[in-house]
Order: sequence, then structure tokens, then C-alpha cells
Amino acid sequence: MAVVSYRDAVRGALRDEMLRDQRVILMGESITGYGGSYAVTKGLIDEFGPKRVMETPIAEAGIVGFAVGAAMGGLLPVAELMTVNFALLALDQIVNSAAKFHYMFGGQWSVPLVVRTVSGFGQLGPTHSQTFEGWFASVPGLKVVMPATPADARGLLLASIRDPDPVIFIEHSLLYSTKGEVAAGNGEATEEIPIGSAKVVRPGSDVTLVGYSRMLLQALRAAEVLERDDGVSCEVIDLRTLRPVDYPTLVDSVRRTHQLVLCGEDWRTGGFGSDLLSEMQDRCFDDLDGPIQRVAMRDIPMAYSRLLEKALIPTSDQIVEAVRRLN
Amino acid sequence: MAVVSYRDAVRGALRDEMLRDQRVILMGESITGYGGSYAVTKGLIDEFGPKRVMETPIAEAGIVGFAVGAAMGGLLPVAELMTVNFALLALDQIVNSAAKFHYMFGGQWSVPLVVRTVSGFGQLGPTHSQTFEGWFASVPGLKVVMPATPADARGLLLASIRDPDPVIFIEHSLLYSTKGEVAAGNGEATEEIPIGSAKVVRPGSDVTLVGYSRMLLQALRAAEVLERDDGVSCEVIDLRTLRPVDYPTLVDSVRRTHQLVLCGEDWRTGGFGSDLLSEMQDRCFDDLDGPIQRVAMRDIPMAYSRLLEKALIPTSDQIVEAVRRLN
Amino acid sequence: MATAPKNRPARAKRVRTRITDPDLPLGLTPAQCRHMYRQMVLIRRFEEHAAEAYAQAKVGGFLHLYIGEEAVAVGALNAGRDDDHLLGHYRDHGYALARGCDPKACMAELFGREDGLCHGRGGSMHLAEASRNFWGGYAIVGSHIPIGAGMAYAMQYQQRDQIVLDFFGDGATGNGIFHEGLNMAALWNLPIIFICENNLYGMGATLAEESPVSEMKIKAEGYTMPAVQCDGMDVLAVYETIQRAAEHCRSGKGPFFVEALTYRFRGHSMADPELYRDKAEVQRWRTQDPIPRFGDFCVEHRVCSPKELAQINEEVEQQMLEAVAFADQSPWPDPSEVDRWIYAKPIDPEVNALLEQDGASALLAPEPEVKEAGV
Amino acid sequence: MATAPKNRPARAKRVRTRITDPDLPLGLTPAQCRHMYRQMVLIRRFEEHAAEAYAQAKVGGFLHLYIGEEAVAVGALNAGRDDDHLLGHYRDHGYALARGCDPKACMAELFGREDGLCHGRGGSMHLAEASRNFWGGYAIVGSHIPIGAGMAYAMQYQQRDQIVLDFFGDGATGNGIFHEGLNMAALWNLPIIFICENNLYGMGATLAEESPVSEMKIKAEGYTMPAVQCDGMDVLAVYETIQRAAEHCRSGKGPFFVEALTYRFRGHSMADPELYRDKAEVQRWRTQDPIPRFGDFCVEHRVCSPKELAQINEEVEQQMLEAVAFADQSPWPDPSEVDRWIYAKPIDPEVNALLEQDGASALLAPEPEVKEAGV
Ligand SMILES: Cc1ncc(C[n+]2csc(CCOP(=O)(O)OP(=O)(O)O)c2C)c(N)n1
Ligand SMILES: Cc1ncc(C[n+]2csc(CCOP(=O)(O)OP(=O)(O)O)c2C)c(N)n1
Ligand SMILES: [Mg+2]
Ligand SMILES: [Mg+2]
Repeated sequence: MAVVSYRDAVRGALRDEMLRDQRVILMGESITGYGGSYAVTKGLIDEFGPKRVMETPIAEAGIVGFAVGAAMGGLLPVAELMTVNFALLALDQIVNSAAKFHYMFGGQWSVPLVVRTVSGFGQLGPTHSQTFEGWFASVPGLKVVMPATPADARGLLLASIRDPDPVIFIEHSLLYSTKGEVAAGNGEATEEIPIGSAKVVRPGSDVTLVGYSRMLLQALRAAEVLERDDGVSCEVIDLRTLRPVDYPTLVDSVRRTHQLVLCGEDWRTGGFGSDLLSEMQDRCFDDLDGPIQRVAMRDIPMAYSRLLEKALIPTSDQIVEAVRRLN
Repeated sequence: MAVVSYRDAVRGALRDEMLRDQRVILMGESITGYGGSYAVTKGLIDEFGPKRVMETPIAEAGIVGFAVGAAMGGLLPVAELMTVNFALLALDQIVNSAAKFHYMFGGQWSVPLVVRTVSGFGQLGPTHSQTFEGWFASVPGLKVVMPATPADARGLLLASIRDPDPVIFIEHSLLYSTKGEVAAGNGEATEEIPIGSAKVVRPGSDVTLVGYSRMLLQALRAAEVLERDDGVSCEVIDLRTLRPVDYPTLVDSVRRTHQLVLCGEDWRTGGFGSDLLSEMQDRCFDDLDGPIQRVAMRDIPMAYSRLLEKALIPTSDQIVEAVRRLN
Repeated sequence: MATAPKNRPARAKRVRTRITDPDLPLGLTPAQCRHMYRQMVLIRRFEEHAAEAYAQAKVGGFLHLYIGEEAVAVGALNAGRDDDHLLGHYRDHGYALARGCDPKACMAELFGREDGLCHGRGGSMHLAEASRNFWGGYAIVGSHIPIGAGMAYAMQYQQRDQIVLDFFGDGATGNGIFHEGLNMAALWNLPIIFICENNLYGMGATLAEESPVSEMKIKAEGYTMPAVQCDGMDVLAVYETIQRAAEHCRSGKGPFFVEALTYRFRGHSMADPELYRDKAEVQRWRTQDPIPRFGDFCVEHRVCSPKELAQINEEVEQQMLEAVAFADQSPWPDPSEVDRWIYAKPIDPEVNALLEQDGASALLAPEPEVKEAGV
Repeated sequence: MATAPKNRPARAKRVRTRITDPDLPLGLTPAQCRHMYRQMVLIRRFEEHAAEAYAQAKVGGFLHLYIGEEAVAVGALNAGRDDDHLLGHYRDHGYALARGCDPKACMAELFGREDGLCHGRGGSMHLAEASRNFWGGYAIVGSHIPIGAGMAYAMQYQQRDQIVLDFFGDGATGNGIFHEGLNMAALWNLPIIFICENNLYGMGATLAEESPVSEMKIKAEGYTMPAVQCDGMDVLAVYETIQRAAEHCRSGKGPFFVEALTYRFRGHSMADPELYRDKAEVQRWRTQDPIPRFGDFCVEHRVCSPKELAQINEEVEQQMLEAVAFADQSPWPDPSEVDRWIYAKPIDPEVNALLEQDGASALLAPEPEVKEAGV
């Protein structure tokens, strides 16, 4: 075990899996000489060369289409889309190619592809601050992963590369420098974390907080505040995988706490929180003591200006308020 | 008033608005000589010529981008995307251009654009049977319209063309031949129907059914069956506009019926029903006697084969069952 | 509106000049010629029966006929190797049959039956048979162009010597994805032949409406790959061109672009009222029908007698009747299996919403209208 | 790695050959030359101050400097008319300033203030001033190429004689949207100049990594429009080329493609560690700096004395200090107005979820980390 950053955990998983399996290739924009726009792939070009770390033109649809084909031809491509905002350009290839071939060709082949991408904030402005996990999670045929910790980033990325189905793996730019304990890779890594398992990261009895990616950290922060100031005991669950969702773990928690707060940072309308809420309402209607609360981005494009951005990014304070609304 | 088909109502609205306002132009694939893949634009090329009815290359992103620019240059473009499936190729232009310019340039200009497209079934297979209204409806800056009747198709299309904001106008291929009373256009048409108003199309007292587009007809059918066989009185609401949603009308109904069934035909997970459910749970938690029910597409790509398709397309029977689950 | 003479080079001349009767050109054997003739007839008859079945509502949705264009698939696939990778667009019956897929299984797929190539999931637009390296018909225009490039990369990377044959239409060249794919193929010097079937129309759009240039090969410029035209109504011209292209690709010289000048005798799909072109143009092109044209060639070169040609036609017709009968009798896919193959590694039904609804009841519901679409 | 000599035609020669001292070429007046010189200096100083402000965290997010490329925007916009429509990519300060936007308002936008061109909503990548027909910087690579074509169509349709100038980078040519836009512009003969700033890199990708051809004008082939290169480090070469292009477009002859060969002296954005190119290359290109180059020209042609040039520099520097001071003092946008301008015809807050959350409380929350991105 070693303490590494989320960034290094992702890079380590890529590297280890590339060492272990010749079929793994990376492709993306500015991932070689530049080292990746968030420096995740830094150095890999030197170790693996341009056949395995492919610098691509700025052609998101082409990149994903190409990766789908490479997967069909026997490789295990990990395609980086520089940010999730640009994934809009590749959505057709994600939805109608990657996610659909196994079904539409009657199970003849699958598409073992990982699309790595990143969401995040930092005055990136209206076109560069979005996150579309709810859209991806709505597509049958896709698996969607959003790790919050370095250990999960590593374990889930290994699982994603080894999975025979297409996986959308969404990192968070504001997590890259966060650190945590991670198993040291040695090219024989077997410590994958199964896709589809949520994790109770803080047990509690009064209310269930569900978060993922950066919002998990906000949920944990809120749980501390609520414990300290309100004496409310929050159970915090890290979703980790958005498709499939580990509903049994969520339901089990809500059966005990009877209160549920969902924490996301995508738009409230059409965000992934709507899905969770809907499904949990179905599964737990009689267990719930109050309406399920959502913390989400207000339905507004992100503005560039610092205070405007601050006014929009969901925070732990909003989670605290949501819990207080319930009690 | 005249009885016309949904198809003719759409065509009539286009034609009348083109007669009334020189700035209105149409563009799309196979909309001229071919007459449109669903014959909606048939004949308009003869009347208005190629400057106003533009045959385009097969380039969805380019079409929407071009239409955005034409709108900025002073025209009122109505761009047809042959089916909503192909809208995936244009999503970046829809989300990051059309929907965002008014906001991101600080209100300097808006994009008065209508994107007309169509969803529907009929053994069209896995790539051609999708519908993404939930995705569109999640985008701040867009307005989303899905009429169920010829009169609404006309009135809402007029409103959409006249609206200064970008509107996604989704028709339904299985409705094109349905008929209804529509005001006869004469180029001076003023009978627009405001975007954002739902309509109670059948009053009732026991349960509220919310539908739109084809599913409105299924909801009405279910209401009849339930009245006849179960003595249950359903209030049926036609949503008509998905962004913004006319929540006051919905809330008012649920406050009286205490039961809610949402009827859509997109995927259950991530479908528009999740949004409606979430928001209604928030607004009506204490008014609800049971969990809000959804009728939606199962989370499966559409299969080509007839019986498989039948097994997937949501029906009025499923609405009946959903109501019975509640009672 | 485009006309035949402008679009295609002079007739079979260039083939003839290279032949010394009774020798066959291009190293072809009589057996190969008979095989190609039979394949073209097979595609033609298959589609005629498919059209009939469509009229009887046995085939649903979209049905795009390749009739008139048979020489392209047959010439190209006979010039390539049987294990070369094959991708095409939704007008895909020709690719399947020329690659050797069982017409019975193809017809069953059109009928939406369990014995169909894709168990009825894909339908006419999505035939595929992975075991023959036929990776399918693709219905999102142009989407399979970068996919083909990616497959070619996988071959290059694994030092396998298969190349990729990627078929698409003139209309696809207006879509950005076409360029993204070509750019990558050129950049990485990939073994792929891009085969553009220029049939003068993209659905209802004429070439002049969809492109500022009438020669699609010009669109491959900027990608440093050889780009040539050939007479797509002449199976030998296609054969020769693809042979050259395949050699180029297989020897590591990178991608190759072939524009086959061709014409579809039927509408874009069965729903097409064909208002955008006149009958005279279609008639003119029918005089170039690749089947009688190649039949004449076979007779002239004593590959077979007119009687033998007739016999091939009869045999194929017989085979087609069997294919239709087979498809008719093939079982329907079981609706309870509608959720198969969503994932290769299925997700736990406990952890998703998949099975929450009662699919069976839907079967009792009234059928939706169907015959609306003409995409 | 690309090198300077290969990429650009010989130095200012071609301009010199066309001049009879002390006459100015291209019908330019001394005032115009001084104006262009001043504008280039203005852009340079503006960005130097912006970079400083970025280091002080007064500017956030992405900041892409145009330093080294000033001759392109200045030459082009002076050759076009002031009311021609202008669109560019995210490296957009040069376009704004050369179009005459107030540097104060530009700087305030970078600072995210209410007096910014877009009231702080857009930031550095999204400057725009509709009243000057400057329709913005666009941050999705290539997205504004069909948008420009659409605007050109609107001009043509309304028989207005403005043309469109659409600027983008070499990297954009790898994206399909570039081709979709060019195809349409050619198809409909639209009055638009596509101006490709070939600065040899698309972020960290070298030209050789992103394109099989090093000349971007080749990518305009297939679109039947004139496509020429010019020395993008020479403001007069750009001026001359765009003048010719504008005449072509304005007279109804359709689109025109210009490739300006240029170089950015700084990283792609402020976050760029510039590991992908070596300092020597940058140094080589710095010898082509368009500002001293044109300064020399002005002196040679007695447009102004070295002293006058120095004075221009000083005046601009003064202006920039004022711009920074203005931006510093400009009020922040009111967080309660964060929901303005979502719609031109706002939707009833009753009927949507917009106002359900308490925005004010978010202000109390800890700030997220910021300086991570280098897109
Ligand atoms: C991205 C996309 N846009 C539109 C369509 C609808 N469509 C199906 S085929 C077709 C025409 C294609 O023309 P071409 O590429 O020339 O092939 P052809 O049908 O002539 O063989 C169109 C527009 C589609 N399937 N995909
Ligand atoms: C569609 C899209 N993909 C990726 C990016 C990230 N990105 C921003 S600028 C850039 C490089 C663009 O290079 P070029 O077009 O040559 O312009 P330059 O920066 O050299 O002026 C990239 C990849 C983006 N903004 N949009
Ligand atoms: Mg065609
Ligand atoms: Mg560049």
C-alpha cells in the first residue's frame, strides 16, 4: 500500500494493465507529448511508444468510433475524451455503436472499450463545466463508473478495462490531487473492484446520504457537520457505479434510516439524481418518512465568473440544509 | 376549422408561417424532392423554392450549426433532423451552441431556432427507435415540445417558430396519420398555443395520468378501460411541453386525486418520467397515497423483430396495470 | 438531375483490351466468373423476394434494396480475401451474400426470426456474421467509417495480414465522420479500402444537392491516399480495382479510396415514392445492368453458355424459394428473451431496473401502426 | 517536430517587391499602417497583462494567448469591413481588440466582472460584442465553422453585403464539423472566408500527429473554393490575402479559404508546460515576431519614426494599465442574477425547477480548487 493521488492512481492502473496485457492501448488528444490535459497519461508515451499511446486528431466521434473498431479487432482500447463536455460530439458512437452492437448483432461480439473522461469546475465557463452522467447512465449496454477515491479509481479502472462491455469512466478534475491509500501495482494487479457495488463509507442511523465522485466528499463533510452540530447520524454511501446502481445497498440503508438525500452536481432536471430518486421512491415508498431530497446543480448553464460559479456548484452546506429540511 | 391529419397540421403551420414571415426557412435531409422522410414537407419546395426549403447534405451537426448561424444572421430557421436518433450527432450544437449562446454571451443575442424531429416505432430496429426527450428537457436554454394532437401540433409549432429561444419540437411517426380539428391557416394565423401549458384532456377524480405525444392516446385508452371495468375515474393530462413543465396543473390535479401515473415511452432509467416523478414527489409528497407509478420502455435496446418490439413498446394495458397496482 | 453518361466511364472497353480471347482477364478462372455471376444473381433474386415479402408485411421497418449495384459488392469481395474484414452500410444484403452468408439466415433475419443472422434483433439494416469477419451493416450514415479504421489498426497492431473493406454511399461523404475516419486512416497508414458506392443519390438528395463536387474521390484528397474511380456496373472493373487496392493495403502502403460509379434501380427504401428522379434516367441506367452485362461477357469468353446462365438463374431461384420457406418456418424469437445480449457480462438484475415491468402483458396490447417510415 | 523554415514562405520579400518607396503597398495610408501597428501592440500588451493577472489569480479558468499570431487578426480584420461578421475560436482576444472592442470591457470579462463584454458569463474564451458584429470566441473546437456558414447564408438570403470571417486553428481541420461547414458553404456559394491559423500545433499535438498533410489548404480541396496560404507573421501579407478573399466573397463568387502560417510564442494555455516542443524552435520563430517586423517596415517606409513607434507602445501600455484598473474596480456580477439570460423569453418560474434551491448559501461553502485544467 502507498499513499498516492487520484491522478497517479488512474495512471498506475493504466500502466499496470498495459504491462499485463499487450492488447491495452490508449488514445486521445494531447495525451502524449503534452501528457494529457490533466497530466494523467504523463510519461506513458515514453514507456509504451506511439503504437500503444496514440495521439489523435481533435475528432471525438472519430476517436470513439475508431476505438470501437479496435476493440472489435481484438484490442482493449482506453479512449480519453479530454473532458466530458466534448463527449457530446461522440454520443452517437457511444450510444449507437459501443452500447448497441452486442445486442443488435444478436450477441455475436461485444465491445470491450473504456472511455475515460473527466468533469469538473474551476471557472471553466459555460461550455466546459458540464457533466452528463445521467445521460450515459440511461443507456442500456453501457456501464458507468465514477470513482471518488484513489483506491476506487484504481480498482474500478482495472475492472473497467477487463470488462467485456463498454464502460464510461468519469474522473473529476477537482479530485486529481486528492490522496489516499492504494495497492501498489506491479503489473500483476488483481485488486479490481467490481462494477456495480456501492460502498457504505460511513455508517449511520438517521439519514442516508448518497454521493459519488466529488459529491461523496461533500456528503462526508456534511455528515461531520450534522453529527457535530445537530447530533444527526448520517450513513454515507459512495455509489461508485451509476450503471448498474447497487440498489440493494441503498434500499437496505433506507430501510434503517427512513430518510434519503441524493447528492450530485449535474443539473437538477434530468440529472442522475432524478433516476435515483424515482427508483428509490418505487422501492422504498413506505419506508420513507419524508420526501427524498436532492442536492444538484440549479438548472442554469455554468457562468465563468467566480462568484457566479460559486453560487452554482453544489456544496456540503446544501447537503446540510437538505438534511435539516427533513428533520 | 377542418379535420386534418397531424402530418398536415405540421405542414400547414410551416406553410402559414412561411407565408406570413419571409425570415422562416426550412432545412433538412430529403425534405425537397423526396418530400421529407415522413412526407411532412411535401410540396413546400414547389411553393417556396430552394432558398427557403433547403436540401442539406447528411450532416446533422452541420445542419444545426448552420441553422444557429442563420438564426444569428436574422432568419428563423426550422431545421429538420430526419429522426431523433440522428440528433445524437447534433447534440453538441444543440447543447453548447443553440441552448447556450444567450446565456454565455451575457444576453446579447438569442437563437430563434426550431429543430423539428420525430420519434416512433414500427420495426425500425435498435438504432432507429430511440427517443431522447429526457435529455433535451434537461438542458437549460432549450424549450421542448411534444404535441399529441393535430391542433396542438399546429398551435405549438407556430409558437415555437415565433419563440426567440431554441425549441426542440418532437413529432411522433405513429401519430402522423391521426386526425383532428385544426384551425384552417390563412397566413395570418394567430392561434398559437403557448409553450409551457399542459392541458387536462379528461377530467377525473381518482388518479392522475400524465402523458404526452403517443402516450397521451394510450393514457386516454387506459382511462376508458379503467372507467368501464374498474369504475376508476382517471384525470388525463397532456403535458404538451416538456421544458418548461406546467407543474401547477399537475400539482393541482394530484392534490385532488392523490395518485399519479406517468406515461412515457423512453427508457425507464434516465427517461423523462424520472424527472417528472422526482419533481412531483418533491411538490406533492404528502398528497400522494401511493408511490408514483411510471410506465416506460424497459431498459433494453429496441429489437427489430415484431414480437420483441411489441414486448417493449409501452401500451395502454401497462397503464391500466399501473393504476391497478395503486388501488 | 444527374444522367448516366456523365457519371460513368466508357463501357467495358478497358476490360476487353486486356483480354486475349478465350483467355480471361485478371487471372480469373471460369469457375470464378461463374461464381461471381451466380452471386450477382443471388443478390438480385434475394432482394426481389425480400421486396415481395415486404409487400406481404413479412418484412417490416426499412428495406433498402441493392438492385443495380450488385457488381460492387461481388467484384470487391471476390477481389479481397475471404477473411478480410467487411463493413458496410444499411443497404447490406449484397455484402452478406457476396461474403457467403447463408441466404436462409439472411432472409430469416429480414423476417425477424430466431434463425436470422442476428436472431431477429438487427433486421435488414444490421446483417452481420462475425465468424466470416462480416461485421455488419450500419444504419447511422458514416458511423462505420472510423470503426473500419479502428479494425484496420487492430490488424496492423497485431501484425495480422487481413485488410478492411469499408463500404458506404456518396451521401456519407457529407458527414464529418467520414473525414474523421479517413484522416485517421491516412495518419496511421492503415490497411483499409474505403469503397464509396456513388449511386448519384443520398436518399432523395441528388449528388448536386449534397456535394459541390460530383466525384467523391476528390473528397479523399487531403488524405494522401490513392483515390480512383471505377465502373461500378462492371463487376470486372470493380474486381480489378479492388485487387489493386488490396495489394496496396496488404503490402503496408496504407489506405486506398475507391469510388464505384453505380446506380440503384429501385427506390431508396421500400417507402420511397421516387419523386426526385425521372423514369427515363432509371431506364437509361438499366441498360447498364451489371448482370446481363457480365452474362454477355461470360458467354463471349466461353465461360458458360446462355443455357448455363439460365440454369444458374433457375438454381438461384430455387434456392430463394427455399430461403423464403425457411424464413417463414423459422420460429419467432421468444419475447421473454428480449433482454438477452444487452451486456456480454450481464449486470445483476437485482441491481437495476431492468425487470421491473411486466413485458408479457404488452403482447396483448393493440399493435402500433407500422408502415410510416421511409428513412 | 515542425520547424520554422519549412512552414513559411520567404520573409517580407513579396511585399517589398511591390512597393516603390516611399509609397505604401496595397493602397494603404500611413494612418492605416499606424493603426495596424498599434492594434498588434495592443493585443500583445493586453495579453501580457492578462497573463500577469492570471498569475495573480484575477483571471481564472483557461487563458489562451494569441501572442505571436497578432498579424493574422489585425491583417484580416483591417482588410475586411468593420461590419463584416466575425467569429473565432477561444484564442480570441486578438479578434476582439482588432475589431475595436474596448480593452477595458475585454479585460473586465477576463476578470469575470459585470462590466465585461459578456457580463462575466463567458470569460476569456467567449468574448463577443454583437453590436460590432463580433459574434464571439467559441470553445468547442470547430463548432463555429457551420455557424459562420449559416450567418453567411443569412446575408446572402437577405441580400446584405456583409461577408463572414471565420477563424479557427489547424487542429480544427481534424474534426468532422470543419468539413460539414465547408461543404455547405461551397454547396450554396456563401460569402465566407475560412481563415485557418496554422500555428503547427493543436494543443500538444504536432501538425504531423494530427494531420497527414502539413498544408491545411489541401483540406479545403473537394470544396471547389480558392485556397491559399499566406505568411501569418506578416500583417501585410495577411491584409493582402484577405482583401483578395473579401473581394471574391463580396462579389458573389462564394467561399474562400486562407491558411495563415503562424506560430504561438506561448503555451497552448497558461497551464501548458510545453513539453512537446523545444525552446530552440520557439526562438527561431520569435525572430519572425510580427510586431518588430512591421515596425521595421513602418520605419523603412517613413510611416513613422522609431520614436513614434515607442510612443505608440507607451500609449498602449498606459491604456492597458487603465484597462486592468478598470477591470479590478468593476463590480462582480450579482450572484442573485446568476439565472438571468437563460432564456430570451423567460419561462415562468412557477412551472420549472429553477428556483428550488438556495443559491445564496452556496457562497458560504469552501471554494473548490481551481488551477487544475489545461484544456
Ligand atoms: C446520420 C444519419 N442521418 C440520416 C440518416 C437517414 N438516411 C438513411 S440512408 C440516407 C441516405 C444515404 O445516402 P448514401 O450514403 O448515398 O447511400 P445510398 O442510400 O445511396 O446507398 C439517409 C439520409 C441516417 N441513417 N443516418
Ligand atoms: C471539440 C473539442 N475537443 C477538444 C477541445 C480541447 N482543446 C481546446 S483547444 C485544442 C487545440 C486546438 O488546436 P487548434 O485548432 O490548432 O488551435 P490553436 O489552439 O492552435 O490556436 C483542444 C484540443 C475542445 N475545446 N473542443
Ligand atoms: Mg447514394
Ligand atoms: Mg493550432
